[in-house]
This record gives sequence, C-alpha cells and structure tokens, in this order.
Amino acid sequence: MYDKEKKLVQSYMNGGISRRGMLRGLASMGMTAATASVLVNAVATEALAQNGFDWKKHSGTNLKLLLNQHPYADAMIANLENFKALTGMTVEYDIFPEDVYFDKVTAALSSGSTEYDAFMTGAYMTWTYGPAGWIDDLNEYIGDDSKTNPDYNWEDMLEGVRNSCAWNGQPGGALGSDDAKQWCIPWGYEQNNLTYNSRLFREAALTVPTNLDELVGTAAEAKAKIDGAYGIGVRGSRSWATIHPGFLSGYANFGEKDLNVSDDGKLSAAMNTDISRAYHEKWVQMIQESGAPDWSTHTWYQAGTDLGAGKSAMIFDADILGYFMNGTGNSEAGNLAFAPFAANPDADAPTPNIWIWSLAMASAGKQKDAAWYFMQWASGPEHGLFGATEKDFVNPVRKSVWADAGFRSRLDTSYPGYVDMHDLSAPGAKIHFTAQPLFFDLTTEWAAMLQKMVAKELPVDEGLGQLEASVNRQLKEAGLG
Amino acid sequence: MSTQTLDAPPARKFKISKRFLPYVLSLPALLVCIGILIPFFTAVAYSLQRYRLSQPWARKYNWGENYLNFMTDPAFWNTLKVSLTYAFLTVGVELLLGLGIALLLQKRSRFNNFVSIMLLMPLMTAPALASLMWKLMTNPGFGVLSYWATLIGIEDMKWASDPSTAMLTVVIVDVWVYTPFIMILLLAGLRSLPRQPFEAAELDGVPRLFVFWKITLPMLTPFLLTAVLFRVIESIQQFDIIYAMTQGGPGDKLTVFQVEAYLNFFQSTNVGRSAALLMILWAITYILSTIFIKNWLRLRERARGDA
Amino acid sequence: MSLVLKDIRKSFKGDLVLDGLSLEVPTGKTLVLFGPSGAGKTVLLRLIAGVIEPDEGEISISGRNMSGVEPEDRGIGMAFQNFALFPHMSAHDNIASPLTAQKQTKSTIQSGVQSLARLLKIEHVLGHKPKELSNGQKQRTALARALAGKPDVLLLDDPLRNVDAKLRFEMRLELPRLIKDQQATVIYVTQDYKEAMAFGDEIAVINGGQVQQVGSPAQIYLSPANTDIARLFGDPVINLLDVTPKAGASGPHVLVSDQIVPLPENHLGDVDRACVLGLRPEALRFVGADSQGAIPVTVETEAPLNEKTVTLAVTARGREIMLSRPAGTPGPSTGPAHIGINARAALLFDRATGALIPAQDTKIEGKVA
Amino acid sequence: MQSVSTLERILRGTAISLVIFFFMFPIFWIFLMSFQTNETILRVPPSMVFEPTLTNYRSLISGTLEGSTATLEIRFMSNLYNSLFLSVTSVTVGLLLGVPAAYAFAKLKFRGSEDIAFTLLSFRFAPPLLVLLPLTIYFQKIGLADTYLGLIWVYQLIVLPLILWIVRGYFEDIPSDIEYAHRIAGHGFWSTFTKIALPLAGPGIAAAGLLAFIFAWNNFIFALVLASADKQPVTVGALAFITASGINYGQIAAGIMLSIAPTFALALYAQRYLVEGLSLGAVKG
Repeated sequence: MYDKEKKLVQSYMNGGISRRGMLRGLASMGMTAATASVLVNAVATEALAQNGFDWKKHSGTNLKLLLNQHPYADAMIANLENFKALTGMTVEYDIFPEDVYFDKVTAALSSGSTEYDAFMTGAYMTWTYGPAGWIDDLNEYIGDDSKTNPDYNWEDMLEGVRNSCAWNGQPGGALGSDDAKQWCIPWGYEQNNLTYNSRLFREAALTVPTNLDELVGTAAEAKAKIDGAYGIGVRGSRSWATIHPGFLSGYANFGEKDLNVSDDGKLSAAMNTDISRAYHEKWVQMIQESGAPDWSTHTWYQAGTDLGAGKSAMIFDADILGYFMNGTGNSEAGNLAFAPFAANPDADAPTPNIWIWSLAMASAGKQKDAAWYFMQWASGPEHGLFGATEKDFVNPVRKSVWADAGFRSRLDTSYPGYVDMHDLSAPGAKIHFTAQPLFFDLTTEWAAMLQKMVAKELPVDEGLGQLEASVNRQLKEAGLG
Repeated sequence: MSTQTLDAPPARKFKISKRFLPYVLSLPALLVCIGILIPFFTAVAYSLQRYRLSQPWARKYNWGENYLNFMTDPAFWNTLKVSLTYAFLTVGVELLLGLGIALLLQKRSRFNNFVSIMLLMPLMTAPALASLMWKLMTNPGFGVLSYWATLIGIEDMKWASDPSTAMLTVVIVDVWVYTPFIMILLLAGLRSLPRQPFEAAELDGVPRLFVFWKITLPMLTPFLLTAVLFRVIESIQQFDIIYAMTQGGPGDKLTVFQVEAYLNFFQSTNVGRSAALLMILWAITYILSTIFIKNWLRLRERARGDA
Repeated sequence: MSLVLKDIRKSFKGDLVLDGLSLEVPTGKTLVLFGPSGAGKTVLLRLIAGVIEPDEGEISISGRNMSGVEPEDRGIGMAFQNFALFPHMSAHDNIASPLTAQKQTKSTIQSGVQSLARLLKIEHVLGHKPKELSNGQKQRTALARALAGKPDVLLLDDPLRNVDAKLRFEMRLELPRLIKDQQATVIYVTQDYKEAMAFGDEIAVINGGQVQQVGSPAQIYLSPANTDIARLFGDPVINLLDVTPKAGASGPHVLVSDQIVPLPENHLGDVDRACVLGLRPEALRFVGADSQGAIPVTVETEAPLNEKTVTLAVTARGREIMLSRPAGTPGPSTGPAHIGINARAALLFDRATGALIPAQDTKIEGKVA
Repeated sequence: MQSVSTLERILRGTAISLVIFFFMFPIFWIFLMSFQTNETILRVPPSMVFEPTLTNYRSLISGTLEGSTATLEIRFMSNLYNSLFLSVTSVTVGLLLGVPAAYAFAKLKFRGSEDIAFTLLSFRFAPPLLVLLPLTIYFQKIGLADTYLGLIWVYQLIVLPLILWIVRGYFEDIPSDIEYAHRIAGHGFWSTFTKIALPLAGPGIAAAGLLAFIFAWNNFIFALVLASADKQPVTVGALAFITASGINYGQIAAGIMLSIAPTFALALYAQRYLVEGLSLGAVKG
C-alpha cells in the first residue's frame, strides 16, 4: 500500500527529512495529517515486524475486546489497522459508555462469558477481578520470551504505575511486592493535580494555591470575585470515584492512610485520626463555601465540563480532564493551565493518587496467547508514542514516551505547566489505597459520609467516628478485620 | 339431519380434550415464566450464602445470617424507610393527580382526547432518559428550573444534590413519568362507567361532590386498584430514575432497595447481601400485591354480581 | 323420545342448582319450561346445549348420549334471553353463522338468510350491526339465527323477556306457528304463565332444582301440584287462605268468614287437617247480600286491566281477597259488598307441604315429583 | 351543560393549562435544546431565543459525534433499531403467549386457574435484578447470552404479566352467552376463540400491547447486563453522549427526542385503542 507515501515516511524515520517536511509532502499527495500519522505508525509497525518475533503466529484469529468509551480506546482503534496488518489477526470490539461500563464488565466476567478476550479496566477493579478468578496474572506472559516480543520493554513502564497494577491478592498486601501478580497492564493514567482557568485567575488576581489552606482560601476568593463561577470543582457523587482523585491525593500528602494493616494481616479503619479530622474539616469547608452547588452529584464529567465552560475557577482532579477541556469546542479552550499540588505545606512534592486505565485478560477467554499479542502491541512503545503524539493517549505510562521531545514540546505549547507538573509529581504518583476486596464498599461509604458532612447533617468528628465503626464492622463481617 | 349425525362418525378434526384445553392455552406462558423461576431460586440460594465475588474462597452457606445482619444494620433500615417513603409519596401524588386529570378530561371530546394522548408523552420517555432531562433542567448552572427558582426568590435551589430536596426532586420526576399511566387507566375506567346512575343523580339534583364520593369513586375502585397495584410494585422497586439522578445519594437519602442491591452487586460484588436485600423487597411486593389482588378480585366479583 | 334428561345434578360453587332432574320431550313437541327466576331453567338449557356439563346424570338427544359431545356437534339451535348477538357482525352474518358452520355454499346461505329474514320481517336491517337494531329487531335476528341451522332441538330461553309489551303481544301470536313449522323438538323457557299456556304442548314447572309438575296447560292451571305452582300460574295471583276442613251435615266443608264453603266428599279424610284453600280470583264473584254463603267484605280498591277488572276486598277478619271479572261487567268499586265462592273451583292444599290434596272427581295426570 | 358556571369554566381551564404545562414543558424544553449547541444551552439565564441548528440530529443520524478532541463513532441509529426490534418482537411474543393464557384464566375456570394466574402475575413482583443476576450465568451456560432470543425471553418478564392481567379483564367482560351462541351455532372452540373472543377483546388487546410496548421500550437494565454493544437499546445508547470531552447536552436532547418519537407515533396512531380500548365496557353491545 501507498508505496510512494511510505518512502517519504521512511526517509522521515531515517532522519532524512523533518516531520513537517514529511507531513507537507504527504499532504501534497492528498493525505490528511491524521491518516498520515497512522501511516507513520505503519512504518514503525513494520519495523516492529523485523525484530525476529513471530507476529504472524496467531494469524487468522479473531479477538473481541470490551472497551470503555474513552479517548484511549479511540486512539487504539485509529491505529488498529496496523495491528491487523502486523499479525494477520482480526479484532472486534464492544464500546460501552462509562456510566455503565464497569457494570457491564462485572456482568460479563461474573457470568463466565467467553465473549471477550481482553478488556479495559482500572487497577482498583482488579482487586475484585483477580481474587474472583476472572483475570490472569500477566507475569507469565511478560516474562516469556516466546510470547513477548523483544522490543516490548516492560521496564520502560513508569514504576509507580506498573506496581500499582500488581498485587499479591492478600488483603492489605503491598502493591508491587515481590510475590505480586500483574493483574493488568497499565495503558494510560491520570494524576490528580490542579487545573485552573488562567483567564479567570488573571482577571480576579488570584494566585495558584500551593497547599490545602491556600486552596480553601483561593477557592472562596474565586467564588466571591468571579461572577457565574464557583471556586473549585471536585467530585462528590455517592461513589468510590469521589474519594480516589483530589481527595485522597491531598489526604495521602499528609501521610494519612485509609486502612491500617496489623502484623497478622488484619485490617482496620485508619481515617479517624487528628490529622485526618483536620483534613476532612477543611475539605468539607471548602466544598460548602466554594464547591459546585450540585457537588453531591458531580462525577468527573461534570467537574470537567464546568471547568471547560468557565463555570469553575479550578479543579483538583485528574490532570487529563483539563487536558481534554483545553481542546476546541469548549469556551475556555486555551485558558486552562496546570499546577502540581501538595496539600501538606510540609511535603516535598505532591503525592497524587492515580487512576490507571489498563488492559486485562479474561480468564474465560479461549485464545489467551493471541490476546496477549494484542495487549503487548497496544501497550507497546510504538503505539504509546503514536497515541500520545497524534491522539489523546495521555498520560502515557512509558518513560520513553515522556522522554520524547516531540511529545513534550507538543504538551508544552498547548498545555502550559503540564509537563512540569507531571515530572514533579510522577515520583510520588501511585495508588495510595490499601489493596483489599472491600475497596468499593468502603470508599462508597466514605463518599456518602462526606456528603452528609457537607450537607451538615452531622459534624466531621462524629461522622468520622461513625465511618470508622462501620468500616471496622464491615471488615470483620468479611473476615478481614 | 338427526339421523345423519347419529350414524356418521364425528367429523375428523384436531380436538383437544376439554379437560386439557385450559392447560394447553396457559402452559406456554407458564413455561416461559418458569424458565425465569430457576434463576429466582438461585438468587434465593445466594441470599443464604456469605458470597462476595471478590472473596470466592470465603463463600459458604451462612443461612439466615445475611438477614439477621439486617436487623442491626442501620443502612438496611434506612433503605426500608426510604423505599416505603418513596413508594408512598409517588403513588399517593400520582393517584390524586391522575384522578384529577382523568376527571378533567372525562368528557369525550376531540380536545380532551388529544390532550390525553399528549399527556402520555412522559410515559413514553424512558425513565432513564427522563431523569437525564430533569437533570438538564435542574442543573444549578444553566437549568431552566433552577433559574425560575431564583426568579421566585429561592436562591440556592440544589434539587437532587441537596439532602433536603433530593426526595422531592426524584418524586417530581417519578410523578412526571408515571402520572399519565394512572391517568389513562382511570380515564378509561371513568368512560366505561354506566351512565344511568349519573343521569339519575343529576335529575334528582344530587350534589356533585356527593355523586363523586358515593357513585363515581366506588365504581372506579377496581380501576384504581389495578393502577395502584402496578404503580406500587414499580415504585417500590424503582431503580432507573433514582440511579440516574443521584445513584442513591446525597448521603444515603435515596438508597432504595434496588439501588442499594445494584451497588452491592456491581460495585461491592457482595452477592449475598444484594440477593438478601432483593428477597426482602420481593417479599414486601408480594404481600402488598396479594392484598391488592384479593381486594380487586372481591370487588370485581361484587361488581359482576350486581350487573 | 327426542330429548331425554335423566337425574341431572349440577351445582355451582357448592350451590345445588339442579337436583336430580328428569325430563322427556317427544320429537316435534314443544315443552315449556316454567319456573321462577333462579329455578335453574337457563342452566338446564345450557346443559342441553352442551356449553356446560352436568355433574351427574345423562342427556340424550335422538337416542344418542350427549356426554362429551361438543355444543357444535349437538344439532341444536338456541335463542338467548339477552339475544347474545355477535356485536361485531351484521345481522346477516349473525343469521348466517350456523350455515357457515355447516360449510354451506354461498348461495344456499344467501337464500337461507333471506327467507328467514322475510319470514321474520327483518329484511331491511340485514346489513346493520346489532347495536343499530331495535330490541325487537335484535330479538328477531336472534330467533332467525337459532332457526337458520334447521336444528333438531330448538332451545328458546325466554326470548320475549327483553322486548316491549307490544312486540311481545305480536310475537305471542306469531311464534307458536313459526315453531310448529320448524318440526323441531322445542324447549321454551319462560317466566310468564300466559306465554307458557300459549306455547306449550306440555309445561314442565321447575322449582328448587327439580321438576315439580309436568302437564298440559289446562292441567297445570286447574290442578297445580302445590301452592307454589298455583301461585305462579294465574294473574292476579291465587287467593290462599288458611283453613281447617270440618265435617258437617252436608259433608266436608271449610269456613270462610263464618260462611260454609262445601268441599268434595273425598275430603272427609282431611277433616281437622291444617290446610290451605286456593281460590282463583276468577272463581269469586260479587253476589247480593242475601244469596247463600255470601261473604261480607269491604272493597278496598279496583284496578281495571285490559280484558278484566281486578278488585281487592277485605273480609271482616282482615283477610285480603282478590277477585277478577271480565272487563265491562258491573261490580262495586269501593265500599261494602258480598262475594260468593264457586266451590267446585276451590283447591285444597296441605298446609305443611303445600301439596295439592286432589279431589276425587278431578283427574290428575301430571306427575308430581 | 348549561349549569357550568363561568367560575368553574375558568377553574377547569386553569387546571388543564397547569397540567399541560407541567407534563409538556420538559419535553418542549428538551425539544428546543435539541436544536442548540452547548454554547447556547449553557447560557445564564436560559433563553428561548437562539439560532437553531440541526447538527445534533445530523450527527446522531450519520453516526459521527464531532467532539473537541476527536471524531467519535456512535451507533445511536442502531440503538434505535434495537429498541424497536426488541420491543416489537417481545410484545408480539408476549401477545402470542399471553392472550390464550388470559383467555383460559378468564373463560375456562379450571382447577388451580386462580393460582396459576396469580403465579404468572407474581413474576411481575420479582425485582428484575433478583432474576437478572443469576440469569447471566445460566444464559452463558445455555448459550443465550448476547442473543436477541435470550433478550426477548427476559423481556417477557415485564411484558407478559401486564398483557395477561389486562387482557384477562377484557375476556371476562365478554358475555359468555355470545360465545355459547357461536358454539351452538356449530362452530368449534378455536373458531369461537378467533372469530368471537379475539375481535371483541381486540381494543383491549391493542391497548395492553401498546402499554407493554411502552414498558419494553423504556427498559434499560436487561440488555445492558445480558447483551453486547451491538444489541443495546436507545436507553443505554443515550448515555454515549457523555464523553471525556464533556457532556454534549444538545445531542442528549436530540437523542431523547428521537427515542420518544417512535412510541409517540405509535400512540398517536393507536390513540383510539388506548383510551377507548382500556375501557372495560367496550364489548357490551
């Protein structure tokens, strides 16, 4: 295919012409930039085919994927032709909206469905899927040279992210321990930091807050000074999703934990401490004073949409939300800026809790080796670079992608502060929760308690007491406490 | 003729013995439903187990323990309270409103028929989508209802996001969606009532309020019961509207049975608790419905006897 | 025998409706089933038609046992009290229904329906739906439908009940001839004794789930088997007075208002028995005060009916008595008067059982169950 | 009626207006929204003055969602088709199974008929989730998972009891004499069922079918749990407008309008059955 075009790309790859020169050349042949970039990857993929690995081993196999409706999936689909060409396999996929995606995954896996070979998941979910026996430990594949191509470069994955997807299955067991199983392969991830509307900040003469007290103050100031916008967007729906982004990132920055693990492996609630109480009080106060009026129904898309529409001055949430909202079509496009945020004034750096979109392999699948071919391609450096530079496959989980000059400069020009923020936060970025099977019960309850506190149904200290009691009771009931 | 029928063998046609006929007619429907019974019993078994998907090794029969735990579980009592409140409020308001509208539209006229069909539109809006609509309208930022609230001086109306107005908001949505259902059943009922008693009452100059209480309402009762039966069952099992509006929040203000059970299953993967919750919901519905149906059959029988 | 019912028992939800009922109807004859409402007449017809099955007993038509035979295979025609027309079909299609069931040709159906319609004078409304028909037209349509299939057995369930008086009068004249022309065995149900007397070769009176009396119209009227039947036949209703026969010089008698009413000789055996005296209103007449056995009464009120005048009188002891006389004949309309009793027409019943105590010179042919 | 006073007329008029306003305004508002972009929807205060655009409908029908960061493929039209297919077939099956059963319960009182009828109705009492969750496993085992057949079967859970209960009432209201008359006239049981009972209960059956259709159409959870993306109905499909690049309110609104349209068209078409058909006295002629 496209022989003439390919030559042009080849010479770009060999450093003969500049990227712009190549694109111009391709455009003169009637290709759009998007198509062209797929072509670039086609060449990269062809290079991949030269590395001696038998890519065609499962030629003719048909895979089926279960995907969340997400830019990561879009980026993969845009590049899928190259995978098919590389391996001779065919790929089908089901995409579900995020509102129902995980319920769909649970329904499919719990019924023992053999329909899907691989699927998108978050690391937290594997704490259920793994022990339930629905997904495979991927270490068996990563370490097997006959199954994994030599250029896969597993070590290239950011360590905190990679470890966050590995757990030994023991309640309270440390993530990334030596006996951990790799339940999923990180794909793209989110750090929770500050994204603010620089236009609004400038107009209201606000400075970017650097710790929790400043955050509370700046949010209140923003709300007071800016007409038609509230101070800070954080999530508030009755769900685990309310706890894991900004809230836990700041919480962990004070050295606080969700659960204590005793020496004999018993778990107990750890959120009823003085520091925690102070943190909760400030957080609750911040939402009461300057949060979204309908905070208690806010999920990430409300937080993001409001920011993009200029309805909030800033968010303490996933960095990629600001990244997406900075694109065309949102009224505040181009106005969003990014800043690392350490809630604890005494902390050296932010400690963002992270969300990792990952790929997992269904145990019930009938063609696991072939599925692994797809997974290693989709999480490999070539697709990673393609997605990060040409699509919205951000944040990448590979060091090599972050080191890519083209990617860094692209981010720097359009997303001020993004790269710095990432670099500063990355060392402390990991999952700060204790891995255990009641994760969703306890975090949902935590969120519900936050809602009660914000609604002033009960004071913070009383709420924390109740939460602690309830968490301990549930842990005991499940035989974990 | 008579001699012919005597000698000739009965005409050869496919005939099912009278004794089996009813079963032949009802069995297919029954079988289809029985297929659904098997999972039902599986669910009963789940409810008697300690069963979390995330702890398969700990799965075992604990018999009534899930149910016993409810006794001391404030979350359960809250669920019960919220569900009953929700059902009572929605069905109550819908019944009054539906009856009122049906009375307004009782007379057969082009206009009334047109209005009654138009009013069915909310019923045709899937509850999941209706909730989306109302979420758009009650958005504190740009929602038109929030804007109107400010116009009449309610500055900080947060609708479903505020614990004090969350129930009100979901009840409004439920009322919006389901009142037409009651309305249409009652309208049909009103229009099918015999005319004579009303004409007689009018001739005798009986006050209209009296006619309503003493003639209309009693004659309408079977229709009311059918409407209420279906509504109560659905209302106490409400899921779509509440889940779409608030997922049971804020706090635990709206954690009705099905929402709680859904979250228990899909998020906590606590199958045992989820199934036990649903079993209790089933029992409540069963008891309520039995009462309704017994009364309904009795009333119907009586109406038939009079006719 | 065309139609034989033997020991039929049928109950609904524990209520015994028919209790060992037996009947026979000869081929081509008309039997009138007479009885008060709730006596089980309609149930009986449905049993014969086969739409319900008896709990016990046997039904046979033309010698063939009907047990297990579906209604459509019984060769029956039936007209319902409430017409039971098919509301979604025209009068024509209603009438044609039995013919289509017999898979007749189009032209046969056409001519069959037409001739019946002509006979019943409903040709002009054949295209109408039942709700566009008057009650009389509905009734005729229903009748036509019952006749259309030329059934062996014709069941007519009080077909004149729901039509107005004028039409009923007309039909009472027309129907017997029509039925005779059919040459079918007919069972005709009615609650109207005059209809019963006008239509039947025989009348079967049922009450309490049993046949109480079967006989010719005259037999039923003149010798009702019990007080119930006596009361049911006759308009105005028979006067029933509690009496106790006494033996006197001239033979057995009873006293009505201290006046002697002689009884036939064979009632000697009934002296001092608690009895009821049945006096048809026609058996009483106004007489002069001086005539023998005249009973003084006070005339309360008088009601002129079409062909007769009915008077309500009260005896000195306060017993109410009804008299009937042909319209146009003179009589007091109010105030004191005297009445005389036609002793030969007096009926004597046992007070405890209500059964007729037959007089010797009266032949009772009807069976008494 | 000359006795209606002016005051009463005004009160009635006001009441009807309020009712129409409450029930119709949301639809009207969403209708307006469906012709707007996010920009005008998000204005404060909300206004009815805007420049209408057809982009929302165009992108729904063409199946491409122009987002801020990417062009997204959506399958709203195929969702719409699924809804239509699932509802129509489920109601058809429900009628085929339910109408004869309803007739048996109404007209052929038999041993245990009340119990069986109640049992059938009681399937409606079972919370859908209770049955649905174990059902996923069984469907997997017997190969009904992710099939239209399996879905249609589960849809009977909502459709069948409704049809049974309503249609039974209509059959009971057909005077038995009319059916007897037909039998006696020489027609068999089945002929009587099809030529007499069915036409007479027709409006009721139509009304029950229509209501069942609405409930099937509105269902959300069954297909979501039991089937793959290509078999999802509009109720699930409408959620696809909530994307990483924000919530596209205009498209949600257009999606809602499109999803109401088919049921509404059906109701308009069958309106005389709905109101008149539900009147139990329909067959007393």
